[in-house]
Amino acid sequence: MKIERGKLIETLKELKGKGYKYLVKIAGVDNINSISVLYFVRDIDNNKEEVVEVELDPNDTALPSVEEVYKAADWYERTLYEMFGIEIKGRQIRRLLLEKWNGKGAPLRKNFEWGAPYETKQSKKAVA
Amino acid sequence: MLIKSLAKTAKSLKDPRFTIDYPNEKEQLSDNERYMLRLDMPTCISCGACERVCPNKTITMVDTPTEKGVKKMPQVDIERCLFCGLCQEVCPTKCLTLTKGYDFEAYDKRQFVKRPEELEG
Amino acid sequence: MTTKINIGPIHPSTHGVLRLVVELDGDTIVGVEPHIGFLHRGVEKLAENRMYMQNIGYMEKIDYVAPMAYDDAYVAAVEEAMGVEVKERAKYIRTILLELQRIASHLLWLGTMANDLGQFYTLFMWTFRDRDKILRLLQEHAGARMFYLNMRPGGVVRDLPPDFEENTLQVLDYIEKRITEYEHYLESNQVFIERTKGIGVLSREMAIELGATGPVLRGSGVNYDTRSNKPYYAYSELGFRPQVMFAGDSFARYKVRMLEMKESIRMVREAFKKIPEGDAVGMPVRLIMPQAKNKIVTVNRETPRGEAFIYMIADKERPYRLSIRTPSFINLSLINEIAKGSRLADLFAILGSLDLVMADVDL
Amino acid sequence: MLTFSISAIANWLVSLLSSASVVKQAEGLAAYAIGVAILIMAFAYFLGWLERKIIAKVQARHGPTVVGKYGLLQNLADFMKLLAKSNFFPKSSDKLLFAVALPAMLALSIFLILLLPLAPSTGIGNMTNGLLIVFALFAFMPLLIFINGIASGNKFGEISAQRSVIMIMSYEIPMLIVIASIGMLAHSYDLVNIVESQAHIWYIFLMPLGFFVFFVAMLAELERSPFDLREADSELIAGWLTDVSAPYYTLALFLDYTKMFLGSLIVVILFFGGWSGYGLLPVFWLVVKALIFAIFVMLLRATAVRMKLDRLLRFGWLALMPLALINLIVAYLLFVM
Repeated sequence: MKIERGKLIETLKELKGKGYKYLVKIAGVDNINSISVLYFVRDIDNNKEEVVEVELDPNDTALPSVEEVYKAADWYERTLYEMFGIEIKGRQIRRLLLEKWNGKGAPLRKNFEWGAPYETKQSKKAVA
Repeated sequence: MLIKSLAKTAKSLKDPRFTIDYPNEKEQLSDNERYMLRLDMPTCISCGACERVCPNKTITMVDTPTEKGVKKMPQVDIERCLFCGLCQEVCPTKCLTLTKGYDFEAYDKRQFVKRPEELEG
Repeated sequence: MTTKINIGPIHPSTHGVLRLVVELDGDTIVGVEPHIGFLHRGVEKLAENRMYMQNIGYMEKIDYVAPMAYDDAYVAAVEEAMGVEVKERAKYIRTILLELQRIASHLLWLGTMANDLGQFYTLFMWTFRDRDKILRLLQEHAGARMFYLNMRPGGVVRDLPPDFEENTLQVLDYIEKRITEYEHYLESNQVFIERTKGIGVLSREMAIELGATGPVLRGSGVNYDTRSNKPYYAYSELGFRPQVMFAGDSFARYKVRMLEMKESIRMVREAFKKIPEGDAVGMPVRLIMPQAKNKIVTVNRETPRGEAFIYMIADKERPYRLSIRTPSFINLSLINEIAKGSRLADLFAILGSLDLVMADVDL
Repeated sequence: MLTFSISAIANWLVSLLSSASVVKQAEGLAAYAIGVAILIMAFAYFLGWLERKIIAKVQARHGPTVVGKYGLLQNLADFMKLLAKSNFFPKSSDKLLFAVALPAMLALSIFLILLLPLAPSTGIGNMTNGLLIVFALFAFMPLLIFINGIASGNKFGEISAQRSVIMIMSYEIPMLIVIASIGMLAHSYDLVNIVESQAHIWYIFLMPLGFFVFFVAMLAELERSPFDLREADSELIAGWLTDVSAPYYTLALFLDYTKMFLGSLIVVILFFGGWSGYGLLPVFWLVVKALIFAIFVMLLRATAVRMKLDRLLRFGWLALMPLALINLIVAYLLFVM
């Protein structure tokens, strides 16, 4: 189901109350004109699944953190921030999870530019 | 108690070894094995299908002098090879195959770039 | 006063490149902060830039202990995008191979877990030996020891070799005997029981809340297994029963995996009885090209480490977006919650029982 | 205990120096020391090879095969390789202590082997309080580990050092009680007397409980599995040896097997009748018994799962301690009878 950004927490809380207690994955998709974030939730006891989709403007991608609803969202939100550049509001830890680089841009967006390979100290030495 | 496990350990002193003494013995391999590439130059039609299908850009077509003049033939950078066998599957004349030869080594990684002539035979 | 110690990225029992910053109060753990990403390859981005069949080789490398599981999951996603049905015999062949792969993966885990508990590589070597027998079987079929690439949309790359059934049943008899032996070997050791029972307890509620998967979830008493809840291939015909333990500690997770191995052995035997004759070979590589545009595909698969979930938006030549949920990633994220309050030595018992593969975490 | 043994050593030195034939005795002593040194070297090297082979066999592997016949020279090759590397002390380490602790441990263990009587009439072993002196010196070993761990300035070394001290608390006292009961049985603390009083029946049969306690304590002392908490490789990388660089690491490896030789010699002397046996040289029997014990310890290493620290402490005080006390009572009854 597609919902507005403002209703995200509300909807997820409602779903959790209905028994969808298990968060499977938060995935981001870059549709070029928009960025959608998908929340896959599951009702383990009744074996049902639900997808919650939020569509965002690529230039204004702030999202509220859903960690208060699903604790499992922690690392997924971090990767979301890292890979899609989506600002997650109300999060404590900001450290990048996967990539230890200081390049710019969000790697999984379609307009990501493949720059020169990240220079390490060693490669600089090898050049010199 | 620990004694039971210890007895099992002592018993296992009798078990046969499962590792092989590598350079002296070699493993028996089935015919499906995918290791070192081999090129049959006379049957290659220079179609370049292997180059296109290779996921790692391992294969590049290079000019190679043959009996019928200079032709484009696959050159393989073994260092980057996944041994996935896609090139073997798409090859229309089955001239590029993966063989059973699994032991190849070099002191310099440049030696892993195999010219078409080196891949033959 | 607390001290921070840095475990990894190079450490004997982190199974790869995991860095844990552990905050200690004396010998008690106050907090664990995992730092990951040392093995990050950007599989999702790579997949967007390669054609469908080229990706198979990359998907296998997500989890190098059970490569076939991801091979299968990805090919299943491609199948769905193309609208191809899996041949009846191929379904059984895939089930057999995947279960063999699961046994091989669990055997390796058993060895490394004993190793983490301070056993001097003995059980590790024994399970390695037994795993090798399975790898040889798979090698005979697929043509490689580790990266098989034997799945093709609609079936498998080639039918099983003629003496495969006989060999497999022989190996399974051997392994069943061995597993029982190892179980006695470990459980008759009082120290092993002390070091795993009641260590790293994850309650049922927390397991669901934190999104644990696979044996970790089932070790906490949640009866959820993709093979039974969303049956695929021949699992429903083989009468698969998910293995559940209720204690939620390291020992329960260990026991779940041991029981799973036995269940897998039973299923493979059953599958050989029911396997139909016919064609099992999938489509050739050059034809793999779904024509559908923007078709959304989701696939759930139970890999040895837990539930893998693939969300794919299919495009003409390449996946437009391939999002993969890897089980080790989410299982590692619970380490802080589980390890808090236990002793430093217990941290390794817990890490061992989570069965992490770092390539699977970093994707 | 310590002051007592120091005075005992002083007494011994005084008696040594005051005797008329000091020079002659010193000559004999030097010859003996060289002989024993060769024995230690040979045995430690052989044990190192044997452990690799035995554990390989248990694990269905080959073990070293390439260097020398049956890989006999593999350890020598490793030794040379390690020696060829440069030595290095970490910045945060206390360099002097760090440089001294490991050699001191090696020297101490070799000195302890020298103190043990390897045959009925070896000059240096004849001390009235030999047993007490040996164990007083032996108690330095974990302290030196502690010093090395702290001096390395590494957090893993520090944890290892802390563990070392807690471990001493758990097994040292029961071990000393067992030693007291041995002294009671033999009516002497002289090691030669202890061996000779076992001529009819070995002490392992007289006090199996005491042997169990002593065996556990010895395993802990030798850093052998399941009590290798100090060096726990899957937890603490190498514990107090984490920051030790290659040339020093050769010392550590050599120390490991020297200690193993020392430990098996002590166990054989105290519980298995020392050199008593039929025919052949007495040293031969001693070494064969020590070897059998060492092989048993190796098999144990291949089997056991490492114990936890808090568990070891409980085990020490709730299991070893009562057993040691029961053993003391049994020994007392035997002593009275």
